[in-house]
Amino acid sequence: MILVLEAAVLGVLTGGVYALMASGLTLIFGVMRIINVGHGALVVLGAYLSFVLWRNLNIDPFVSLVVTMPVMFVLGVILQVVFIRPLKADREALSVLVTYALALGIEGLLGFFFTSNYVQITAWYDTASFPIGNFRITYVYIYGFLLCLAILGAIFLMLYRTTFGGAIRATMLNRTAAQLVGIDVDRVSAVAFGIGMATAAAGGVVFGITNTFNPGSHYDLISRLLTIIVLGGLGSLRGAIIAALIMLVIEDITAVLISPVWADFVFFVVLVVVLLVRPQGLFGLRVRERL
Amino acid sequence: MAALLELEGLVAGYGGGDILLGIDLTVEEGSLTCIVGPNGAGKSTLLRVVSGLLKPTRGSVRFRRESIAALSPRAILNRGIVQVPQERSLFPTMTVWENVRLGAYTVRDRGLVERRLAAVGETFPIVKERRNELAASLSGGQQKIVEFARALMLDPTLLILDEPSMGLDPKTRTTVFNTIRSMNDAGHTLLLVEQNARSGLGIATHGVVMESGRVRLQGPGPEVLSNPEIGRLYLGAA
Amino acid sequence: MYDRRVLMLLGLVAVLAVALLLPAIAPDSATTNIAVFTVMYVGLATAWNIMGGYTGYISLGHAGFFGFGSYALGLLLAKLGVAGGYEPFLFVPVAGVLTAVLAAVVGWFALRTRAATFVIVTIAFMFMLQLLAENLTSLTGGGAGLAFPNPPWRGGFFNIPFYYAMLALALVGLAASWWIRRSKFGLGLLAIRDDEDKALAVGVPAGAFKLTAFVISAALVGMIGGVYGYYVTFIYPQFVVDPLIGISMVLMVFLGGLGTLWGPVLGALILEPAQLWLAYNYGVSRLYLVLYSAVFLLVILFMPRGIIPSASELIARRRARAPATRAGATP
Amino acid sequence: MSLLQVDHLSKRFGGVVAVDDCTLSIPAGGITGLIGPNGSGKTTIFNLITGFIAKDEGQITFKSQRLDGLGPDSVYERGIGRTFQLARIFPRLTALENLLVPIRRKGLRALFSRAGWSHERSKAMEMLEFLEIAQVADALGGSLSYGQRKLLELGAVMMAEPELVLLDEPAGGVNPALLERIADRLRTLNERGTSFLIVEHNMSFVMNLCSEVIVVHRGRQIASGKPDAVRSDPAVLDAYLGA
Amino acid sequence: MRRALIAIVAGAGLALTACGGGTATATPSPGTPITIGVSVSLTGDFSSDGPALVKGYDLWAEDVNKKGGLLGHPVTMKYVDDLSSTTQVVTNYQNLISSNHVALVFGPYSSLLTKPAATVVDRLGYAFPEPAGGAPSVFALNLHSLFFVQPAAIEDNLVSYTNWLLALPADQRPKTAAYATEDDPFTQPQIDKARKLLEAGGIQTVSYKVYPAETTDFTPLALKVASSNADAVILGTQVPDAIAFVKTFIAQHYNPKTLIETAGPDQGAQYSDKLGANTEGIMVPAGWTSGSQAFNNPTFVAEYIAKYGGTAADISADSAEGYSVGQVVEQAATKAGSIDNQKLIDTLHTGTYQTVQGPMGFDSVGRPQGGVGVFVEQWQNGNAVFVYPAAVAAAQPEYPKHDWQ
Repeated sequence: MILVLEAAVLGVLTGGVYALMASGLTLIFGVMRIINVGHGALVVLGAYLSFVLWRNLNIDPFVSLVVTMPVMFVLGVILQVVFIRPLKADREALSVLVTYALALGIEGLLGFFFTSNYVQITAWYDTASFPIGNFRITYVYIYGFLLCLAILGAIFLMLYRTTFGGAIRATMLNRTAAQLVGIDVDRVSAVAFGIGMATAAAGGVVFGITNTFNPGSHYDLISRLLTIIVLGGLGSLRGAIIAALIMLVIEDITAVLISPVWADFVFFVVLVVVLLVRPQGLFGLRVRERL
Repeated sequence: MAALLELEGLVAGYGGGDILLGIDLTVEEGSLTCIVGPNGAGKSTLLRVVSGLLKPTRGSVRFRRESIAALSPRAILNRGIVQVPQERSLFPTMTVWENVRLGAYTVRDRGLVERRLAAVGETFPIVKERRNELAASLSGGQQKIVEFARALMLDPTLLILDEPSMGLDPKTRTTVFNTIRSMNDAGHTLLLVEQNARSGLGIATHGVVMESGRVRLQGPGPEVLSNPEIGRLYLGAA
Repeated sequence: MYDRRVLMLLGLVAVLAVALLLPAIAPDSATTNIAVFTVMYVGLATAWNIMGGYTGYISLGHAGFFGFGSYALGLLLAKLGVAGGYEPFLFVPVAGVLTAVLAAVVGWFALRTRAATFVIVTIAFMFMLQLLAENLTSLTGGGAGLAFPNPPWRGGFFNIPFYYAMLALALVGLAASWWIRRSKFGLGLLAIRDDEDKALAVGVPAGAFKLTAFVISAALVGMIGGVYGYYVTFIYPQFVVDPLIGISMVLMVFLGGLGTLWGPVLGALILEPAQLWLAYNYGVSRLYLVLYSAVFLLVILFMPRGIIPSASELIARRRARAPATRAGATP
Repeated sequence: MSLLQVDHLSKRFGGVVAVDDCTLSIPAGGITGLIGPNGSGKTTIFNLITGFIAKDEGQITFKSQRLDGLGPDSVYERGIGRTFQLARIFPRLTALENLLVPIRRKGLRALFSRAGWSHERSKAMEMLEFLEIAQVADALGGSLSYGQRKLLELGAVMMAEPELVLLDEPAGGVNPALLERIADRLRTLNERGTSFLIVEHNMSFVMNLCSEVIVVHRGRQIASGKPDAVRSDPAVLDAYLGA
Repeated sequence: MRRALIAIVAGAGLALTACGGGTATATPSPGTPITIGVSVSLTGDFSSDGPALVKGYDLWAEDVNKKGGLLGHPVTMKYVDDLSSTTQVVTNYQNLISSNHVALVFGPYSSLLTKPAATVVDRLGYAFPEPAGGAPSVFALNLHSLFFVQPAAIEDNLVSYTNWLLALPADQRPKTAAYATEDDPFTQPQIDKARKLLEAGGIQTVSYKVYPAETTDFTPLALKVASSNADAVILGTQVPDAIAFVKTFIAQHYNPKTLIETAGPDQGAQYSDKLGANTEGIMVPAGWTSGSQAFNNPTFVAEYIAKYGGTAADISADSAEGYSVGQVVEQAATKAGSIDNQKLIDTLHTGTYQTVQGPMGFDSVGRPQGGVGVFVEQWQNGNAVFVYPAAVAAAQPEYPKHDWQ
């Protein structure tokens, strides 16, 4: 029983990181109606950027976000303008391929510069822990969770308290009407992609401290992130966050209760069951099925 | 009164045939011009041309003497021609206040935005009263009025309303048309496209009846409405 | 018009002859090996196109069916104690039938969704299959892999039966694709791709048609997966239910031309040898992935509809321009 | 005996009542007009009849059989075809192929029915010639003009020989010359045995073509009868010009 | 008519191929340079081991060339990446042999890839000395051309460790043991055998978990092990999970009396980089250690450091295993007086060969024979050293293990 509780706590803490990564992905979908299959690769890229700063300049990985998030934001804007914006016809299908190609390209470049050895970012807080009962929580999970809360909070503030945030939400809700009030939806899309990348960078740091990773780590990440955003309802930020927490808690509890081998499987089963009942996901708006 | 918008010999259509077959029309500054006509008469096509979404095949579109036929929708918006579309265009899960504020999205001057917000709040009490409610929770007529308020945030030179009465019950319709009227009284130039001829022409300073891509009747609103010809235009020649 | 048909037919016969005689022309096992994989992808891309290209429902999870077919055949052979040789090929259609049954269940569920959700649901199914292959250790051998009977053939001859098996499946796929494209069923699929609601309005039973296309497509992929497993002799969950296999067939179809008969063939003929060659020659420098992705981005950005539609459009435009100018010259 | 009988049909979208206890009767063998001001629920009635949206209440009977709960494809199979307000054709199929799509068979028979290259094809060519668009038989639907699309959509829906066809604004966005042709072809098709129910705003088109006109307003029938009678009904004019 | 034509054409094709088929390995004339082909995992799941293997192969090639080449043939190594994928590994060996016409081939990394690769190499008539495919299922292939160049089949890797544990005085001996292993043909057989032996020796199993090789978040698993509070922890790991488990144990302040991991701690700097001083006391089964005095090992270590830098502790066992493959082939070639693959195969099945991992011979399916076996290595003071059995031990085993720092 205690073990289940521990697993649940751990699930919430790691779920926070996935919530952050998934929020960027679902934001991109909401604004542009594209699935960014390259999101996992961008998380890994973010992890590598922090890894370099940590290894070569000895910068604390959390501090390095001051550099990596802006860099990734700019990169995101560039990627959007160069690769996503030109897609006109059939953008839903083509964007999957384009972002997949980007993922492969990033994987290749990372492999070229860093080889494909597994690396991990280390910091004093990745093994230091404090006790809760007879269970100990590592500081990195707490810090990571707090970081995710802070960034998610900032995103929500931006979305709900600033004019530009309003423009992003407006674009998500009704693209045509947004254009009507003079919102430059192309610009909004580019910025949204940038924000998605910045959150990927932040998620990448926590991922990089709590997991060993190599350039190929993105496949596993993206399959989870996609499951999370579909479960939450495509384009719903709230849904993505809640789904991430639910998924990771269920996964970790399954791991201790039944067996770790079935944990991932349960992850997908939950998705299938939810979709059977609610094809639009937990918080998705029902898309009109016909006409 | 000076001519604000002038259409001359306008011919336009999609792909195959032309829908507009030579339109001559002038919208005077300060007027409330109302275009009515049966569906398929070409009213929506006309609006698409004015807002820059459709390029005319022939003829000219001038706004304050400048030809705007070749301009992009954004450029036309920047010149002060703002449109409230036929379908609901509020952002449903944003508050009324957020919706209205977004109307001035392109305005950089914060003070100006605040002043306009205040003014719009005065003109449309509902915007203030229900400022923190989600747009989706408003009734159809209330949503229409919020859309007007949002459009006014840009202080448009010409405000185009596309079928504002669509889907509204008679009582709400009256409120909406009263609001339109008062906007005109407050000095806004309005171009109204309406299916409901009686409501539209009833308040219009200038009425226009279109049919099959042509202007069939025009004159002061109430006069056009009382023209016996209008029934025939709607229900077809005997 | 007649000339063109004859030319096309001759071209077809020539291509077929080269395909059939390839092992004689280039018998070394390096070449035949590449040929096995290339023809394998011709079949996979063609099969995927029957669903993805014709109906417009993009499945990124077909690798699941590939892997399932592979395991189905491997387990059949193991349970029945079939020895290596030509006999295992006889069980390939059984693997196909089993895959079809699975696809019917998966399809029934997945086809309740459209567009983006469908894409992700297919991915989820693929990973579920992969995890099942990993976790049902007593059946599949889990991560230790599943062994196929070792065929008795030696040397360069070894690849040849597999080449012809793959070729036969690719031809079956092409025949199915050709038949579907010309049948009322196929027209219904294309109609669904263009406008599903309109298709319903003219009586196309979209649900049944989509499911049928999905099942046909999956069954072909499953059979090819079976032969693949026999060819590499050892299969592991992560290598037969490999997202890369799933995405490769999609990329090939897009490169050649979505929804066309020959597009997938062309895409596979270009991409698979290129991929094997790039990986073989530039794999060590790891830049091959970058090259691969660059090729892709270029194709999608500059030829979003694929080679065959883009080329035929170009030809059609030329042809249209030629008589027009002639007509203009004589008033 | 009516071909299509709609009884007490209702449909609400959120709080808005689109169709309100509507009862209609469409006679066999005629061309019936369904008119009414914008937003009066005509298209919703079409969508309810053809199974695109589910009704809240009421029943729909076609040839004495209930159509309840049938999907659009099954409704078509029973013999009711429809067109859309903005002509919908399959843009990436050729005009000829567009005509070969419609199908009135179910199950395996639908799967294995060949697009009978000889018979059905020649039938499709005949249809194209009948509509005078045979010259674009091999052109992609997407490259056709709007008028050609309108004709093509009509031709396609006729291919499987439905008993009743619901036309949503056949004259919308069509130039006068073409309008004549459409009216003429509809008459011919009607003479050959197909009944039509037409939603249309072009009144002269409706009045000239229809044997009977039904007027709906706010989701229910307010008048019906011969075109002249309907035209002179003050309630109808009020509905149109607004109260 | 056309069908008949096609049949004839196809038949002719097959017949032609049958005549022309078969890749005879041509023996190069003396003194000409030869190429040895290897498929290694430079990308994908095994990409952390691939490069270490390459270092060992390269070092050997350099050595043999300094001595004038392999039987006088200057040696060039050709590496191709297999992306850690079975499709590519099958392609690679066929290409190496029939397209690049390499004279010899060496094995790739992991049992997983060795299996499909071995069948290809075998049917093309080449010898297949390989450093990293020692799972029982590899030998179940019954290939006469395969030679596993490690001191023992990997199934027995932990036997030395269990012997040591069971030899401890009864009052010190662990009472309970927790096991967790990747579902992989390399790791799981080792763990299962160890479990069987320890249970027979009276050590109670309190936790046994098999997890998918694809797992990336090992924390729940590690928590499970930690919560069992077992005295002995025996893990079937590769590098990433080997590190992750230890980190969680540190975080949980869980200090088992003994901890052994099947792979990871033997990977030198790749492992110690991540754990620093906390490597202290961790054990790993190893056939090789940098401090071993086996045949030529001191030279190997010295040359390695000269070429790649670092310290002896940084050298991965993979490199030593790669080097050993070269040594075995070199001796077999000398013995056979030829580098003809068939002759090498015949020769390798007889006699004993000296390697940096000690002496070894091969049975008819390539299982190593007569080797010194696999020992227990333990990190002590920043170096991995042999601690058991006493005959090879450079230090006393540290037991119970130090608490985490």
